[in-house]
Amino acid sequence: MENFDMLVSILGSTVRLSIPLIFTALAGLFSERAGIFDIGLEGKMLASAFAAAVVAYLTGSAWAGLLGGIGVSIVFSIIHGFASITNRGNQIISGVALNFVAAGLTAVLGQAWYGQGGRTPQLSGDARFSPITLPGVDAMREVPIIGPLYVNVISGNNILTYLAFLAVPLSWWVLYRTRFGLRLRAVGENPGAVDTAGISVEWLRYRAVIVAGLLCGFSGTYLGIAQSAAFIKDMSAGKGYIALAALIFAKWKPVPVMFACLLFGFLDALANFMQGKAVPGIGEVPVQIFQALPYILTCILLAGFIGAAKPPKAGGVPYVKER
Amino acid sequence: ADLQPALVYGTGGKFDKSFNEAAANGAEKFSKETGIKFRDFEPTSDTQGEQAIRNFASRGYNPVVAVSFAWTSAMEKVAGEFPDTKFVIVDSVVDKPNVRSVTFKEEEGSYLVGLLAGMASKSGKVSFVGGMDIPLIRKFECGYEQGARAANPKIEVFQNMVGTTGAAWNDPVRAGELTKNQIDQGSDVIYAAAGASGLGALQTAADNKKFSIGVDSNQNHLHPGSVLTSMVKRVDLAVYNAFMDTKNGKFTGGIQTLGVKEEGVMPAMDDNNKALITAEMKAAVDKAKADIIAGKIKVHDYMTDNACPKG
Amino acid sequence: MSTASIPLPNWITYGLLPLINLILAFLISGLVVWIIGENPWDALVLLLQGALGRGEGIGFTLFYATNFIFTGLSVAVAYHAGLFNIGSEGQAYVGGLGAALVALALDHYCPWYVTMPFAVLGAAVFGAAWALIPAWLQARRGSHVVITTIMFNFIGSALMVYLLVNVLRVTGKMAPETRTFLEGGQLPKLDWLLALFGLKLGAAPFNVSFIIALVMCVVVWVLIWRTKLGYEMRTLGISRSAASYAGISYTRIVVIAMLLSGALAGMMALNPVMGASARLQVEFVGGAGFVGIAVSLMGRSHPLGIVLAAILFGILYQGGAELSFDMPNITRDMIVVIQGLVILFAGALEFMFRPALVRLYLSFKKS
Amino acid sequence: MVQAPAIELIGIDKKFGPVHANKNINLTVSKGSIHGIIGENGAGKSTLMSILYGFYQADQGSIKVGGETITIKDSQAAIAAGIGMVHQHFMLVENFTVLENIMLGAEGGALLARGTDAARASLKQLEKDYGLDVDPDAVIEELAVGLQQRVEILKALYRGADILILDEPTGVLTPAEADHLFKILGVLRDQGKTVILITHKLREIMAITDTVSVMRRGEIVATRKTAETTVEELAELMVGRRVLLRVDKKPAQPGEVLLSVRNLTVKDNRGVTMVDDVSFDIRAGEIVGIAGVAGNGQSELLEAITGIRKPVSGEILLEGQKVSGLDPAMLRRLGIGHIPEDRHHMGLVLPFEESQNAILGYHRDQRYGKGPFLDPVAIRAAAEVEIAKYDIRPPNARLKTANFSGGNQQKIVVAREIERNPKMLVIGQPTRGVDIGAIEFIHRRIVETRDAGKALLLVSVELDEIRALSDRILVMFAGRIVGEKPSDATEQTLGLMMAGIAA
Ligand SMILES: Nc1ncnc2c1ncn2[C@@H]1O[C@H](COP(=O)(O)OP(=O)(O)OP(=O)(O)O)[C@@H](O)[C@H]1O
Ligand SMILES: Nc1ncnc2c1ncn2[C@@H]1O[C@H](COP(=O)(O)OP(=O)(O)OP(=O)(O)O)[C@@H](O)[C@H]1O
Ligand SMILES: [Mg+2]
Ligand SMILES: [Mg+2]
Repeated sequence: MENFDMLVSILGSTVRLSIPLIFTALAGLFSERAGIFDIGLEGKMLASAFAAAVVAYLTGSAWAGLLGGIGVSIVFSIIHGFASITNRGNQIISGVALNFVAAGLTAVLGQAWYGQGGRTPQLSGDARFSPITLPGVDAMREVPIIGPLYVNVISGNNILTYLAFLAVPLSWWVLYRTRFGLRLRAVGENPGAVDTAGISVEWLRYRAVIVAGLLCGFSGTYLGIAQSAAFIKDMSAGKGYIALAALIFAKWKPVPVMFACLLFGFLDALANFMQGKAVPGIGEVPVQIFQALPYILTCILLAGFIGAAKPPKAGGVPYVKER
Repeated sequence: ADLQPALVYGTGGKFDKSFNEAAANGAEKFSKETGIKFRDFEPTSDTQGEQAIRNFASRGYNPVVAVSFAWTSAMEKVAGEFPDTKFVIVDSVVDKPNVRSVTFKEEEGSYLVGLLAGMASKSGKVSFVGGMDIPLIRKFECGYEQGARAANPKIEVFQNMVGTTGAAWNDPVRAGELTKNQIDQGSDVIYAAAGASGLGALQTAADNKKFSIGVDSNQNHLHPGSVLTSMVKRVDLAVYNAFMDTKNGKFTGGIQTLGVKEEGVMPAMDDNNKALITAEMKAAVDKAKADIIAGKIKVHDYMTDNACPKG
Repeated sequence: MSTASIPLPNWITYGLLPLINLILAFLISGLVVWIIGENPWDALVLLLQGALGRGEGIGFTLFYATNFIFTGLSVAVAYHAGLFNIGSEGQAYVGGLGAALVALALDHYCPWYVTMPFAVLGAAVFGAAWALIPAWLQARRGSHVVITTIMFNFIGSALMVYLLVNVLRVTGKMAPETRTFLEGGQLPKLDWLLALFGLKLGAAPFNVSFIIALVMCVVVWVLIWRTKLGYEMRTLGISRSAASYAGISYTRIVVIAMLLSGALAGMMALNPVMGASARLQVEFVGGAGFVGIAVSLMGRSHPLGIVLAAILFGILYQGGAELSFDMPNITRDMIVVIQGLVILFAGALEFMFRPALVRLYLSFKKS
Repeated sequence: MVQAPAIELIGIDKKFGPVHANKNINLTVSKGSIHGIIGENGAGKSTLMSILYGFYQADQGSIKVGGETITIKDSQAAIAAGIGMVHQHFMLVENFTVLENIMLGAEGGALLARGTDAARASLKQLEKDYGLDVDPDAVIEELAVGLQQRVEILKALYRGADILILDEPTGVLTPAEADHLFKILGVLRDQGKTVILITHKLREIMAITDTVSVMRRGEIVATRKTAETTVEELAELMVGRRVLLRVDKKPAQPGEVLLSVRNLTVKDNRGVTMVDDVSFDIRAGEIVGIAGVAGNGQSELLEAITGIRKPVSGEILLEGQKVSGLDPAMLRRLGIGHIPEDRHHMGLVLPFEESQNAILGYHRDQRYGKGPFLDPVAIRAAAEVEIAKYDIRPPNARLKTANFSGGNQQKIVVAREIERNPKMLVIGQPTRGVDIGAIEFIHRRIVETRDAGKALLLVSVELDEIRALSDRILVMFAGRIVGEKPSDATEQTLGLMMAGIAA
């Protein structure tokens, strides 16, 4: 039973660590399916974590914080759109630039406003999204197998966690069952087809990146005021890139995206868990190996040993009608 | 000449509720008492320290106090360039005549909070979350383990480190996740020596209704009822003394090591944790203190041999 | 009317347009400074004084610029072959290991000028090695080099920390760093160079690496514009199909370009490791690899432009440090903001003003 | 009352940067007619029609539809005005189904579910009315080009187009498929729809249109009733002077077999077999032409012979030596020159200066610099010789290649490949998008090369070009060589073979 408890603990950790990845990867999904590569997910996440923490601190309301996080993230999206859609700039360069702006600006403003080394003040109470206990937890506690899973993995998460898992089928539905989704998928494959169908390529792509901003707003908020109780300088710590890797791994499809993110979350949880413990047959593995593991694994995944990933055809290429 | 003291913080930021804030408090206290203003600087990256220290020295500030081991090599260099300026480094040793090196016997303070942890634990399992995996942090951990074992020889002690780069001081998410893991494994007292990351550990402990132990500054007020105590390291005292000694012309170079005896390290007791510390616990701590001072208890210093004796 | 294919004279394309973009980046940075309640003009003056006011400031400026020349060249060489190497940061970090190992091995026995060529080689080889796998993945497996180099930055950082903490650290010392190199492992300062201009270098660690950097600029220029390999790289960088038509092997060029890029990034380590701190420290690269992106974009991937852009960023770094000292509200992260804005305006938005300039230029020519 | 014309274009003017694509164009198309527009490559036909369809914006001029002036600011407006267009390059989403492509932009509501049934139903109806049947659930990339075009036409009709523009619809069709298309267009006209048909094939104009306008260098130079004009007159109008539709050449003097292709099979990037067990020989001193509709494996064949694409099986022998599997650089050294089908994507690096392009592929040659270095002076000197010999204008080796006109760009490529004196020259579409003067020049060079005893393989989608230049003609269909004919074979014979009907 000992082992089972450990598993439950790791799964609980997996869920918590996967949430920002899921939101972010879904954000990337909308953007990239529309043909706009978004390496700036990292920056958007960071900026929105900062905004969420600041707004939540000022208003004392986590929901206001969420709005703030989403708002700032969308502003970043629109800048990315302005560079890569309106001005047909290089999407990767634009994303890299915005990552720097986000990293620098959050630290500068955070330090200037709060003088805590770029941190924002500690939040508590309603300024944070706190864990929710689902009904029936007490009754379930004694049920074998399912009980601990329900109590420790499914229950006891904050509302954003549930929203993340809701966002997955919702994204699928939007993408495959709505007019917007049809057009969005089309514009990432052949913007000319969309244009000659009388639909504005630019506006469509703008809407896609705005949706990406919206979803990144959720992930940033999760980082800033749900998972932790304050914004900390550079707190996204490469999660945006991992989300991007998950997106590629999932071949730009919503449901596989969720599983890819859960996998990376699981790796991270496992790394935390295995720290300082001996691996049978190998002995104690340096923490650095576990820390580098998601990145190493991403490279192996990217190497296509698990089937080549085909990005949207028009991805990364600005739509230029007139030379 | 007018005294112009200067203070360079570690990278966690001035108001880190911990190490740097303690330094700032010491300087403020000096300022309030003497009316002498001081300048301070918060480097936000490792590369900045050297320039800040040199800048202060070259502009005639004296003494220049740098807290954090991160400025060791910077201090070595700059102190050589400005032999007439007095320097103080906290948490590290720089062997120069015009440098005072202040180190703490963190293992002793950690022993005492470990003792409290061992006594407070109901599960017989306690844990430690360290920031960056460096000998200094291992030193904390080692003392803690020894103390916990003194309270309960059968106790299990887990430990995790947030990371191995400077970013480890600033990653409360991972610290919180590690804490949660430890709680899931049964730990009910978590000692966090992890700079700003520690806030995540304390938060998680509070969210899960477990005890935590803060570090450097008195962090008992962060989550009253959950923070069992804090291993206070009197960085404030080090800074205050440095300023004061210079003012009074009593500045001396060399190494100062502050332990329990010098009241450099101690568990914080205040109103916030009054309810958590039983009389029995208080007595045990007092006794251990006396024994350490008397040399009856030897707390192992990890850094002497890079090893922590088990059991 | 579309204006994209209307040619503009070089002084506009390579002079005026980047200048406008730069000015815009600074204006917005000024706005940020103003938002946090400081006077942007005062900030600018402090920044320039700090960077160029004294010999020591200039020394620091050039010291930082040396880093950026290397990383800028690194990004540029890959860019000419159509590759966006975001991994200069990690390559420089691992390159530091190569330089340090050479210095640690030779400093007891050789004077610096004997150690130096080996250190250059060591840094280059280690940096190149760190670019090899991303290069191979791009060339043979089609995994995008942008993503893999980002991953390798993280992996490199884990590797270096492991080595510094567990292998190279001096026992009993707190900081994860190697022992201090003896004189034979240190690159001498260029105080005489500044003295020629009547300036005193002071404590600034401006050293011989600067000269190596300038030599590399010439080497890169020759490579790109005067060799067959460079021709092949440029061809591939512009048109993969034309390259395959011309019998230029994609794999070969991608791997070579990335190795060269990694080697240049690796050499950057000479400056801080052997020129300044005389030891290998954690995170000594400090973002210089990323600055290289901005430098290369600003400098239009041309060595001359890179030197100018590197000096600009050197001014920002040094001036920024002084600025944050005098205006503690403006932390050094401000530089990261400026850097991001420069990349945004000089890179992603490089042609935002082009249509307007074309119209202006045409109407000017008419009248 | 006189019926208002379907379309009236008044003073349309359009520049793409320095390129004046449409110059003050006036054009009237009457209702219920098929109106042809002919003109050479680059004359501005597509541009004009794209303006009418709202894809591009005119710099000047106005448009009347059904007698009313309207502004067409985007394709939405054009669609609303009843205009539909089938583009030269299909505007289809390749991984979508037929149905999804047809619905795109006309989904009938924010949710797809409702619109889908309606679309399915009206697709059935259109199928019945015009004989345009295609499986609505097929994925586009799995359909043959002819069917893809059908989807494009359905797309326009589904949106209720009364005026249908077809931009070079027959370029990708076999003659038989083209005839079928023309039948459909006839039905459309009979139902009162207006059709504008762009082509540069005179035969098609004569066969189907009611009126025809000729474009040259961005201008409409004439509009005629089809019944009142002749092929010769149109050709002359198109190029601005009398044209000689044939090339003067002596009979070939074939020598030894130089290149043998044996059972060659080649797949494209998607893994589809494009060249299927092909064998043939080419002798020194002859031009072998390969006729075929675009996309029947010619490109892959050329790429395999020149080493750009590795064949799956079979071999290629140069003077009896196996050369298949070697890379293009090696093959060049062995004497295989290559004028590629697409100069912009393969033959040239447009941002390079002219002299740099004049060495592309031969840049490792010691004469352009010793060892690993390049010698710009030597390179420029060599380029200037070619510029003079091929009359490349402007005669400036330092000019950016992008700034040369199409014809001169092609000359740069031709000069480079012929002047290296290869044993074997592989030529793809040598005169695509090139004006008539340059065509004649290039054709002459090709014949001269043959007469110098070289072996030449020529691929072109222009049947006239193949017939004029080749000494023997191989016809390719669906990846196979379906037969060989002498150069005097009629267009009809070849056309049937190209459709895979006769051998
Ligand atoms: N999007 C564009 N941007 C810039 N120039 C263009 C663009 N489209 C066409 N042109 C230029 O405009 C001119 C006319 O081109 P257009 O495509 O209209 O010719 P066309 O008559 O349709 O030729 P073809 O028979 O080859 O299809 C050419 O010089 C071409 O290079
Ligand atoms: N992509 C381009 N970029 C810049 N300039 C161009 C481009 N395309 C064409 N031009 C310029 O526009 C002019 C006209 O181009 P176009 O291809 O229509 O030539 P053309 O009149 O058909 O000449 P030719 O008879 O040689 O084919 C060229 O001389 C060239 O200077
Ligand atoms: Mg056309
Ligand atoms: Mg032309």
